[in-house]
Amino acid sequence: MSRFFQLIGRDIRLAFRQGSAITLSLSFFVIVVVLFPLGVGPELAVLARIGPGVLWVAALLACLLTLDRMFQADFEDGSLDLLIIGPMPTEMLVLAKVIAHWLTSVLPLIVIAPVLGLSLNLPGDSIVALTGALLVGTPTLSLIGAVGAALTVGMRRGGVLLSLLILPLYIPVLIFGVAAVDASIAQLSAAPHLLLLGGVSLGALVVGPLAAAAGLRLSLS
Amino acid sequence: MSRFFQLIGRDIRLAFRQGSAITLSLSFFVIVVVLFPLGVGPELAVLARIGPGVLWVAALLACLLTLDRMFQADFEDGSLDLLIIGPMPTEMLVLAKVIAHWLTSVLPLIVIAPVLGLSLNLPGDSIVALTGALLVGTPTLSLIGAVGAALTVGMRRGGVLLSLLILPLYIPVLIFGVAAVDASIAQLSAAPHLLLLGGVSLGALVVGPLAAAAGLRLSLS
Amino acid sequence: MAIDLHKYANPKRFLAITSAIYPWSVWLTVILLLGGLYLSLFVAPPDYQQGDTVRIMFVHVPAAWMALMIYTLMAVSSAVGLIWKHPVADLTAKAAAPIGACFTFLALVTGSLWGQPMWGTFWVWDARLTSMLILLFLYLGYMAIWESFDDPAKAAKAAAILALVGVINIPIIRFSVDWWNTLHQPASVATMDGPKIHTTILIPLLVMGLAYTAFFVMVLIIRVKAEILKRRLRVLQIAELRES
Amino acid sequence: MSFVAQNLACQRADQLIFKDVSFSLSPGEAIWVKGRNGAGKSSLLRICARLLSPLSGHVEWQGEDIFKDDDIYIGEYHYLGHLDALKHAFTVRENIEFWASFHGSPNVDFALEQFELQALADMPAGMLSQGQKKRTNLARLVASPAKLWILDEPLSALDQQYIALFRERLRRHLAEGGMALFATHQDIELEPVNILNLDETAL
Amino acid sequence: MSFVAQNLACQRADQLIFKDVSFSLSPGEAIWVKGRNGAGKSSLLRICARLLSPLSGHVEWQGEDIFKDDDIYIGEYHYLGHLDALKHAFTVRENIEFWASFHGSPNVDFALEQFELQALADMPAGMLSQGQKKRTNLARLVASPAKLWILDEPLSALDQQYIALFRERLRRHLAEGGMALFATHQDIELEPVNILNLDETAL
Ligand code: HEM
Ligand SMILES: Nc1ncnc2c1ncn2[C@@H]1O[C@H](COP(=O)(O)OP(=O)(O)OP(=O)(O)O)[C@@H](O)[C@H]1O
Ligand SMILES: Nc1ncnc2c1ncn2[C@@H]1O[C@H](COP(=O)(O)OP(=O)(O)OP(=O)(O)O)[C@@H](O)[C@H]1O
Ligand SMILES: [Mg+2]
Ligand SMILES: [Mg+2]
Repeated sequence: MSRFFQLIGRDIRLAFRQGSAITLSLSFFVIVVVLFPLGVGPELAVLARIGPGVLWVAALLACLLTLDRMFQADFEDGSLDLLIIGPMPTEMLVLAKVIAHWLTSVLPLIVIAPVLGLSLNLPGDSIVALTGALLVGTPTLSLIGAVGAALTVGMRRGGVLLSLLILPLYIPVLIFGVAAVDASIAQLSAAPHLLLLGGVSLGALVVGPLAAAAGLRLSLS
Repeated sequence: MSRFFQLIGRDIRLAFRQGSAITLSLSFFVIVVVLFPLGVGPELAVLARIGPGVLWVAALLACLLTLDRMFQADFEDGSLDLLIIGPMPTEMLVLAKVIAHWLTSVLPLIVIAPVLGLSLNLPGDSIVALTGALLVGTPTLSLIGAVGAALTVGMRRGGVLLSLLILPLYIPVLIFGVAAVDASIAQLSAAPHLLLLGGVSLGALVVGPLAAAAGLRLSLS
Repeated sequence: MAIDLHKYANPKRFLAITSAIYPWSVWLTVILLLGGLYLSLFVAPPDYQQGDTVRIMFVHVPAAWMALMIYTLMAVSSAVGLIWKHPVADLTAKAAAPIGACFTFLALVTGSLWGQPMWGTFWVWDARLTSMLILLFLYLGYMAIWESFDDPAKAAKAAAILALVGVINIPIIRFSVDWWNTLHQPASVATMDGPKIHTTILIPLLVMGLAYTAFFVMVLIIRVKAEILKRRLRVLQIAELRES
Repeated sequence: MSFVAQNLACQRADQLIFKDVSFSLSPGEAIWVKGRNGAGKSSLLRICARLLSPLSGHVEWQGEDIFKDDDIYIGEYHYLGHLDALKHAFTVRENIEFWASFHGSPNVDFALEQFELQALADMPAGMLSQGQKKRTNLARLVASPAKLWILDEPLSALDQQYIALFRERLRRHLAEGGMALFATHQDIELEPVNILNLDETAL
Repeated sequence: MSFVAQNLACQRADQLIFKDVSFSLSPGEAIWVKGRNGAGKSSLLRICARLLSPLSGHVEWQGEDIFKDDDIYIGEYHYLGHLDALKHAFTVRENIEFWASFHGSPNVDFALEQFELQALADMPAGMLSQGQKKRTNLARLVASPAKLWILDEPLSALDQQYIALFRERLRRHLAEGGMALFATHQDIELEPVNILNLDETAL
């Protein structure tokens, strides 16, 4: 177990050292959210209407961009070989990597999302729902993403292939996530949506590490 | 001169070999455009309203994702060292890389953009304006992108830093590009916007390779 | 040749069986397709509202069925390939994918051509349409992953994992999309339950469905054979290389 | 305690690389895998490290197949390939530290001392020369104990002085009852050593 | 035609690596750069290949400073570092072909033949073993002619047979009036050769 936390710790320290990943994925998220008003025009009504969608899509994309490197960096320098043959089951390895990814690349987005939500003119209640939905839904993104990252590790341009493989699988999260926010904008309860998101996350927690571990072993052999 | 075309040819062949980059960057573009209606909801009026913005933002992001690897792959395997000390001026080298990037990663997007425009319910005229704007405006994206790619080459996680450096510079293209389409939706002439985009592209054609070459020499030494 | 031969013994039996089926599938395709086209173009009555455009349905609906069926088939044979390591299963899944993608594409194209007269637009973000589009992406991703590995054995496993994760997700995607759509937009555009299906429509539809299936079997056999031969060729080429 | 490989065959991308390779290792023994370029040395070592599965044949550790029942084999060996597994952003010490504690029973200071890395301990690994990287990587071997060392080209990039130093470390490992399986084109001057020549296995 | 380095000093990350290194090369001459790990061999070679600028001193080719007036130096030398510059998706032939025609006056078949790569010519480079990759990379040297070869560890990963073959190619290059500047820890048995020992330059 201590190995598990050691690995998470190493990945987090590495993320901080290597050009502070946290600022970076965060800034990407912010910039994407900023581009939209520029592309769509500044009308508040329109922005509030599309706000939840834009935020979720931006989170998806920021997540996707950082996923690429989940195993790739370790693969390129040979660390992945050593991790795989080490005393930790590959499934646990994947889980540790997923947790580190979520903590360094996704959690910061969730922290800043309320501010961006306000800037897009979302009502206060719905911002609570947004944050909740992101908290419950984004683990799926990291978990499912790990499967794609494991399958494409070792490929040049794996990054773009990854997007193709993974985005279709992200769609349910996007839909439920937006629905939760929309429900709370319409003064309805967001709870059923959050439950669904949580359910999907639990499912992904089972399938993700298994499939990703299989994919990793494959890409390495 | 023949070296120039050889280098372009090599990059294009490489793009085809390595998991057919063309299909991939294309699919990414398509997927991003698809995510929006899913995030925002299927109402035709809303979609048509935000359509031009979504298309342009998607093109920007697809371009950005593929930029990452413009010099990075060559850097990692040592090819960039050989290219830099070779008989071709670094500026020409950058230009060849930019052209190859545009042909493999951007042109396919422009070909498919009209279809996506239709799916977002844009009127016929504005689709012509959209295609024109993309044709005139996207070279800037590759050219300016090259500067960022050159500056971040050799950094781990350069990809995300790249986005951060480059996206602000993309904003003028985004604004004029969307304005061109919006003008034609409003039955106005898109020509002035297209001229502006063309002007920006010409400027980028001069500044981009110079700055990127300087950046490359900097990152390598 | 020292390469393990038993792996290629299975394909031999497979080739024998399929060679027997193949001529049947060709004839069935031709007959059913001609019959189905005749029934749908001349026998089936034009719709009282849509006129003759309703005939697009006979191309469209079976294509959509095939698109869904082929992905399921791919997932099943991927599972077989993954669990029992049966080499032909992987090749079958690989060979089926482009055909499935074509049917998906056909359903999309005919659907949107039909959408123009029906809804006045080529595309709406209807639940069924959207999930069809996502299915197309799943097909493309599956095909891309086959392309991306140098080693066919690895590619087979990777693609199988993807197909299986994809198939778990299809119901979730379908469900979420349905739900998303009804939330935002009460069914105003596409009520695809359509008019009650008369036998005059149902029969041509079924005949066309069978014709598509026979066509699929025919193309699948050709493609799997080609795949097996390609693999053999590869083995031979490399053996030759080693000898020189 | 023994390591036994029987009738191994290896296939890569539809090409048979070697077949009928058998050997065994007892405590204190070392095997030097030799062979021309492309003979399959690296592939053999990767098989023994469970990073590649053989086409046929099997490998046993203490009588248990390492691919089927791998529990007792895990943690008993170190693998050193031609990639250095160093994080450029971490210092030499941090790199060794992580791998040692991931593997178990870390003793980082001892390892730094054994490979004369004390002066470099706080340098980021990205700033090391090739040979310095190699030494950092070799230090992993002693930073946490393992019975079997599987080493692919351990001498490349090392200068004469460090080759001698590494030879000493390897001798001590063997004297303490360890085993080693290594491939190198350079002469390691290790005595006694069993030679496994892949060029001699008929194809 | 001559290559002259005068009083070179090199600094990396605030650390002075070497200073007062001078040497010169005339046609037919070779210099073997020696030194312990971290002595600065690779850095020196990168300076000579215009990939790193020296802290002080200068390098002249035919009397012209290579960093100021680089026109006449460009295209006159090959650099071979420890990265292999091979595209894994291209075959061996395609890789050599591109670099040869990028450099000028390509003769790919000759190069393949010289390094006995004909049988591997149509293999993707990603499937090669370490030594096969090295040979492919060495083939670049003869695939298009250049006066000066700058080689960082050209022997690593090569087996004895190919080390001998490479030595022959290097001899021929020198006999034809070429020059070479190389660093290696292995014994190359080249005669005559001038040795530049970086350990002896005072810091
Ligand atoms: C691009 C546009 C379209 C797509 C992607 C599409 C997709 C599909 C799919 C996937 C099915 C099979 C459903 C199943 O068996 O569960 C289907 C069936 C059907 N479609 Fe479409 N469709 C499109 C446009 C249209 C249009 C414009 C119409 C006409 C109004 C239409 C009418 C039908 C009918 C009548 C069925 C059979 C009904 C049934 O089996 O439930 N479709 N379509
Ligand atoms: N990228 C870098 N940044 C900072 N310092 C570096 C860098 N690369 C090397 N150094 C330092 O410069 C010194 C010389 O390195 P160099 O690679 O030239 O040595 P070398 O003689 O080639 O050694 P080896 O025999 O190990 O290859 C080393 O002490 C190293 O720490
Ligand atoms: N990833 C791979 N995919 C397919 N074939 C490979 C791969 N790696 C190596 N091979 C092939 O396997 C054979 C053995 O390679 P291996 O790396 O084991 O040789 P080696 O004995 O270590 O050679 P060297 O002395 O050059 O390091 C080679 O002929 C090579 O072409
Ligand atoms: Mg090897
Ligand atoms: Mg060196």
